[in-house]
Amino acid sequence: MSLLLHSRTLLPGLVLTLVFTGAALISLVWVPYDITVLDIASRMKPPSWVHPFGTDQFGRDILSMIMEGARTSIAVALVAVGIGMVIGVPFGLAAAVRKGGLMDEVIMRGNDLVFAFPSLLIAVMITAVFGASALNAIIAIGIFNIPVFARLTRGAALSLWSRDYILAARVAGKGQARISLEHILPNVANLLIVQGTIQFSLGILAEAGLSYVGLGAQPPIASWGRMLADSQTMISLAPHLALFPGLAILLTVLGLNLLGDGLRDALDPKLRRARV
Amino acid sequence: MLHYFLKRLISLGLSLVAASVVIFLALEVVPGDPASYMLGLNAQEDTLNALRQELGLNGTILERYVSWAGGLLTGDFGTSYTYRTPVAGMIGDRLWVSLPLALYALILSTLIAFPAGIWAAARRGTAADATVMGVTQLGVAIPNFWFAMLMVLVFAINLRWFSAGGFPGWDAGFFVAMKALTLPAIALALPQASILTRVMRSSLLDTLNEDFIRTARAKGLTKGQALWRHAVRNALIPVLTILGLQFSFLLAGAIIIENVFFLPGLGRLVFQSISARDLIVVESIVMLLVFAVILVNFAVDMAYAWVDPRLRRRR
Amino acid sequence: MSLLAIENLSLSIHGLPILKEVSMGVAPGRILGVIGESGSGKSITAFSVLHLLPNGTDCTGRITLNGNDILSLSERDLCGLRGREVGMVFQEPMTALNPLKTIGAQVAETILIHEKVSKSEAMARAAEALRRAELPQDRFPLSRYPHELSGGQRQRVVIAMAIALKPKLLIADEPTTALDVTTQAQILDLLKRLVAEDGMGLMLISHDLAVVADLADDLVIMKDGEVVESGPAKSLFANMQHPYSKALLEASSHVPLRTGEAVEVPLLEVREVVRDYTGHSHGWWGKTTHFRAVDQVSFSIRKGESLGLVGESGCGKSTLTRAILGLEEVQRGEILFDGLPVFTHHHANAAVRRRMQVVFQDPYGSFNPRWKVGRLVTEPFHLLEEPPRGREREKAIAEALESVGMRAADADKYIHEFSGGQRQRIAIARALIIRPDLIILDEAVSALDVSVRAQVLDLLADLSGRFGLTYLFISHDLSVVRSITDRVLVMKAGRIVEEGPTATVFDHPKDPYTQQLVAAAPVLPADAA
Amino acid sequence: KGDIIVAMQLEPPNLDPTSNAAGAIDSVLYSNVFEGLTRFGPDGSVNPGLAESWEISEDGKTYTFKLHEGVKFHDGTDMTAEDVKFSLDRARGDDSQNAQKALFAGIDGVEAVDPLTVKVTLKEPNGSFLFNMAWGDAVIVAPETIGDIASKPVGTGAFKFTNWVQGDRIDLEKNTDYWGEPAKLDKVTFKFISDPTAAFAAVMAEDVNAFVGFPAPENLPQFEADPRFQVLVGSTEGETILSTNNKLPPLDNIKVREAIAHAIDRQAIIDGAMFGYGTPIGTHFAPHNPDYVDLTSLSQYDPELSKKLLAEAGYPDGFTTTLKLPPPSYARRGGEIIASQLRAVGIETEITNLEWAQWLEQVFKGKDFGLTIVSHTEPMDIGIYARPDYYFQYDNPEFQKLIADLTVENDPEKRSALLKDAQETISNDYVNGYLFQLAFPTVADAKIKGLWKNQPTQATDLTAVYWED
Ligand SMILES: Nc1ncnc2c1ncn2[C@@H]1O[C@H](COP(=O)(O)OP(=O)(O)OP(=O)(O)O)[C@@H](O)[C@H]1O
Ligand SMILES: Nc1ncnc2c1ncn2[C@@H]1O[C@H](COP(=O)(O)OP(=O)(O)OP(=O)(O)O)[C@@H](O)[C@H]1O
Ligand SMILES: [Mg+2]
Ligand SMILES: [Mg+2]
Repeated sequence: MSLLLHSRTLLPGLVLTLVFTGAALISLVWVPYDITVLDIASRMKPPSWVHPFGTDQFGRDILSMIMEGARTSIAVALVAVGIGMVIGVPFGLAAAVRKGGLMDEVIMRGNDLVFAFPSLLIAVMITAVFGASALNAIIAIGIFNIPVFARLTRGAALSLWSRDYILAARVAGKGQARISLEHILPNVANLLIVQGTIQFSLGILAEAGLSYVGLGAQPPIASWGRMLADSQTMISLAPHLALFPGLAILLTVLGLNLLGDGLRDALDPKLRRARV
Repeated sequence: MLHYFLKRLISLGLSLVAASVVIFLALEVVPGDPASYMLGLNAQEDTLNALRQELGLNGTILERYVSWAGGLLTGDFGTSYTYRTPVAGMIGDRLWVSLPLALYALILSTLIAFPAGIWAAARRGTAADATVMGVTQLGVAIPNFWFAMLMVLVFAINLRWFSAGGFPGWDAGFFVAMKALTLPAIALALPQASILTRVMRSSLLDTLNEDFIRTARAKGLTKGQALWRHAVRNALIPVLTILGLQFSFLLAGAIIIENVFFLPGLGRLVFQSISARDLIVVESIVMLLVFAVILVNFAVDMAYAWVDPRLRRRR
Repeated sequence: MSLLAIENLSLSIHGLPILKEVSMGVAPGRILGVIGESGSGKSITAFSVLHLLPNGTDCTGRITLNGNDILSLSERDLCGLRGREVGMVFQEPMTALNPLKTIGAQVAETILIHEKVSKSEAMARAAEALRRAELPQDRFPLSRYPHELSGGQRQRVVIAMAIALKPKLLIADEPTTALDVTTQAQILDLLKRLVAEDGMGLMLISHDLAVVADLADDLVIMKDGEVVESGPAKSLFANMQHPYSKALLEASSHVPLRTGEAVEVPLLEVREVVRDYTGHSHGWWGKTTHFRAVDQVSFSIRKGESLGLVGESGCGKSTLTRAILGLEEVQRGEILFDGLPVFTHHHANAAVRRRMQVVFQDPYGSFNPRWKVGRLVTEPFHLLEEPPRGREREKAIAEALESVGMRAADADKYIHEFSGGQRQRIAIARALIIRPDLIILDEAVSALDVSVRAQVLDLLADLSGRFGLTYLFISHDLSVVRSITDRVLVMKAGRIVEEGPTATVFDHPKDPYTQQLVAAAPVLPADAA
Repeated sequence: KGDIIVAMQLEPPNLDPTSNAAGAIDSVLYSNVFEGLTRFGPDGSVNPGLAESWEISEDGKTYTFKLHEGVKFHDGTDMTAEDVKFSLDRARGDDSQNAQKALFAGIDGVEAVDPLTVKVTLKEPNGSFLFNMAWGDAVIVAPETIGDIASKPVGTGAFKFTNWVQGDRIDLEKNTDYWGEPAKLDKVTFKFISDPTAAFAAVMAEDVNAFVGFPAPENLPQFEADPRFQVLVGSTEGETILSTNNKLPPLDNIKVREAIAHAIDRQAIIDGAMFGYGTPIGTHFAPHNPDYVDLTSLSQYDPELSKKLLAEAGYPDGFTTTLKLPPPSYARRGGEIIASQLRAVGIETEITNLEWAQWLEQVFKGKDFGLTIVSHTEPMDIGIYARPDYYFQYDNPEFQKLIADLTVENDPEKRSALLKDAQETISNDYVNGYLFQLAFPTVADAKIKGLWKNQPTQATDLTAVYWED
């Protein structure tokens, strides 16, 4: 609890994040209206009591679409971050074992190579090969999370490897893999969580961008980015069509960023000491 | 220094070769036949074959890679399947939109971020700082294509200060062209400026905690003097890294923005080319962008050495 | 008339009281030593003089400098004062300089800030200040960057910066703690000379009694934000009144009582060991160069003996330690433990390894902050083929902790819940738990306050008696080595230059380097009571 | 005002109408820069072009074209019978890259009788030969300039090509030496704006004077309400159909196809996807054609009937199939609506959005699809139903005979009867779901006159366009 009070950004971040994950979870069991049923007659209705966010160009309830869209965004971003962590972290740990060694060199150059590719283009290429779908969006976003986590882990692990307690563990005869798991990993976990929330928010932006250009989740799965793309031409007719999904992206990303910042403040002992 | 330079140069070359192989192989597996795309629904098989022959699509993978990569080395990017003109020329034309756009956005974001970051850092913990931080949080979170849509709605359709998009070309005059690039540059620059502001601020705060700032203050420098004379340049190192990353991002990340503002840039060209399966154009552009990224990173490394004398000799 | 007078200075930060009724004064041409253990408020007192205090500070009392009341001056006037009237030298020479500016520019800046002179004139005066700080321009051009200088040379630059305008008062806050003894002695000499030449007042802050002892004219002893005792140095040393001062003095010259007898059986034999680092590839085509960190070192330790190893920073002590522990393979020579090689077929010999343990310098960095003490202490069990489990393990932990004066219940705490001294005890407990024959102590007490250091030394002496331990005691602090070892090795640039019984070597050093080292080591006045 | 900026959605990939299928090439160059022997009028009629007149031999196999006198290419050279012979021989040659090579397949030989007379012999009589010669793929080009045609087109039209800023615009200027009625405009700029939002913004901000083929029908009411603009909603040759894989079970069952036809509410699709713009069709034929038969009643919206038919076909609980959608918004939006309508009768569809290249590969060539939505914009293309290997794989020998008869029939009345027969056959077989005829909206400055309203072929004929004072 005191963690919450330590940071000005943690609480609002947590609230926003909970609202959207909550909406996503609720949408699993209930949404106000079935979004697979179209009602052309009552399309583009402005917000009202019946439809708090109004209806879209096919007469679907925008609130329900946003709730289901939250699920898509969160699922895509979360899995993509998972991919990045599961692959990137071991790479980073391995690279840090011997700075400048062959392993390190190969992993880091590989990272640089991935970084050198323009990410949206890779996503476009992946979807050109495999077709547009949520899964391919996940892969495309996930690939670019790998070097992020690999670098972060390596950087943090390198500084840990020079600590005396690592030397102590080596004196106790422990091998490099074991030390990486027992000593390094737990000590970079905080950093990973913080970076994880940030990559998560970037993932949501990326998913929206991909869906916006038509490369993300396909109908009838709802997606915020596609809602924006579909409503673009109607922005002057019915601005609420573009307003709500835009705000949903903005607020979710904002929430996650605030959460990440807050966590960083709360978990980083250096900063915490400075504040006391 | 020279040794460091050479070593970096060799690794740069290796990266490029690796990138070219990856790009070529990736596009090799992209399904879709450029010839049938060009000739449409009623095309006959013999016509298609004639076209494939002319496009050089009938060789083995290795032959095609060698001829493509060899061409790149001599500056010959091949001939576009659909446009039937040399790819180098097409890229050259588009570069004159994308590059100025990226630079414009980069300059804008730097011009916003440096003062804002320094200002916020100097007033750490005050309302001013909190405001700057809040705005940057929003700036990072806002999807730039949505922001672009809103800007078009307000500035082009309602206020009619700017045209909604398009690019008149540099022949139309420098200011006319710059005006056309302004809204897209702002849309691109906003999130970048926010990120940069945050990096600048936190880097500066780190530097302000350093001992040498205390030394400077003990000499009789005021807070402001210590900040400008000692902190800013030291804080620049992480900022440079981000700046380098951003440039490549801006160059490639303009794809969506170029579409929103229908600018004839590289991003839109590559998008069109992929859907037309004009693979040779796609390959060349991706290669060019990768080259640009690697080159920019190289330049950033060299800039470190310029900023930081500790790197001038060793490494 | 006093140059600086601090009267009843009380200070709190965010409501937390830091200084209580502190009074002291510095007269021109005299040196005031301020002593006290870590956290006693020495630095804060110094910062108050320049009014460079953290945000949220409240102070009452008076600080007058040359008759000006510092606490009531405006920030502008204070800026005019800093650097011109008062110069300051800080503890950390490595980070006190801006890495991106040349030393000339940084020294000249002091002048340019306060006087309207041309840049070239300022540079000329900067060169002069650097010359006085013993950095002549022909050997150290103004265009050097800080990273091109050694720690001691950087500290000279900081001093040059502080004295460039011949201030009336110089404050030196632990100016030598980060330096090795020989450099420390040179810096202290320099400060003394400058005071004599310029007639300025010097406030010299240190936690090391011996450092201040032969320099200071007056002395102030601080504890927990209060001045516990003050007066002229000579009389104070001769006649300490306050119990804390006495304890401090006692701890500084503490000699632990040692029992236990060495037997004539060699436990560890090091024969002609060479350790090369393949390193920085300089030059045009990047030929890899070799750096010889340990060069043809041979020695042996007998069972039950305590062997000291002294030498300046970077002379290869830690490298040698790592080789003995089997963490890094040596290029030439061999290391035998009880007749068995430490390395066989490029692999560390487990049977040998489990008979050696080590205690490191940094009590904060040598523990994984995420583990509980119980787990930390038992880490060396990994070396055993059948480590104890369950109850037996609990018992081993309790025994180890109790043997270093901790409680068994401490096993459930995290390491951040302990003080530095306690951590070092836990480190020793960790080393003891597998009952090794040899414990290597690499600067194991250097980071501790004198009083804590005395306790830990006592503990080590006691343990060696109880468990028949053999120590390899590495330190750059000669007084500590003298107090706890039987025999000593003096190392310089990877080579052993002198070896012999501790008392003989220190009292009658033969090698010129040893002589230099012994001469540089600060000592308490013989008549200190 | 003598200049105009006309926007359209797609940019031509190159400027050679004779070797690329892209309609955008014709949209810019047809009639403006290049002309053929015959040409389409705004109403779709076939009129004389470079050929002033022609004679058809008794057996219908020989056409003798009389060319206009004094026609010059833009490079100043004369257009002669040799050029016509060159153009037609090039299009039908072995190494031809003409996208509509079939148009020329029936030609047996071309002979330049004298500089102004060309004789074309056919292998068989062909009722649509003059129609074929009006296509953009059959324009007359000169052998001297053929090398650069893709980037520097040289034709005989009322406008000359001047400049192409790739990705942005193409400039034309008035051809002062034009052989016929000269153009009224001095300068024409075609701008390419693919994004519908950008299109809306560009028109609203008056960055362009006209947008032909405006891509966002939802915005048309706003333009209609704005006195600055005029909106022309014309017809096209584009039959938008729910193409069905007639060989893929269960779609090979005519009852299932009939069920699908009754499950679809055309009006909802026209409203939902096209915002009301579009004419319902019941067969593969343009409603504005005099031979059109209204067969929409065969596939009335009747979900109950649809369910019944499904049950009869053995799918009382429906089934699942794929729905592959190419990029245009009629397909993407229409697809979502159709998916929802099919779901209502129990048919689940897996939607996949494809790019054109993927669509060509998977659907058109690979025939790997259940359903797809596409607009067939080629004029008078009911003949595709006679090709059993065509992607929807309709194989009906009766229908194939009908088309064979039609090809050799020259008598207008008999042709008309055959066409009507053909329409009814495919409609009765429920080959595809017939949705609507694509509308062609043009938004223009209210003061512009002379624009084509309809789109009988892909063309933006500006030869008669002028600004009203
Ligand atoms: N910026 C600060 N904010 C809050 N408390 C501080 C700050 N700086 C120092 N203190 C506290 O003031 C007290 C005195 O600190 P000071 O730095 O003067 O000690 P010191 O005697 O110089 O110790 P050392 O020998 O370790 O340098 C300590 O308890 C410390 O925790
Ligand atoms: N991994 C390494 N690679 C290259 N050089 C090294 C490495 N480790 C140490 N050195 C160099 O070897 C020399 C001896 O280092 P070592 O750490 O043994 O010194 P030390 O006597 O323990 O010094 P200190 O008292 O500062 O701990 C130093 O010059 C150091 O720079
Ligand atoms: Mg201090
Ligand atoms: Mg060491």
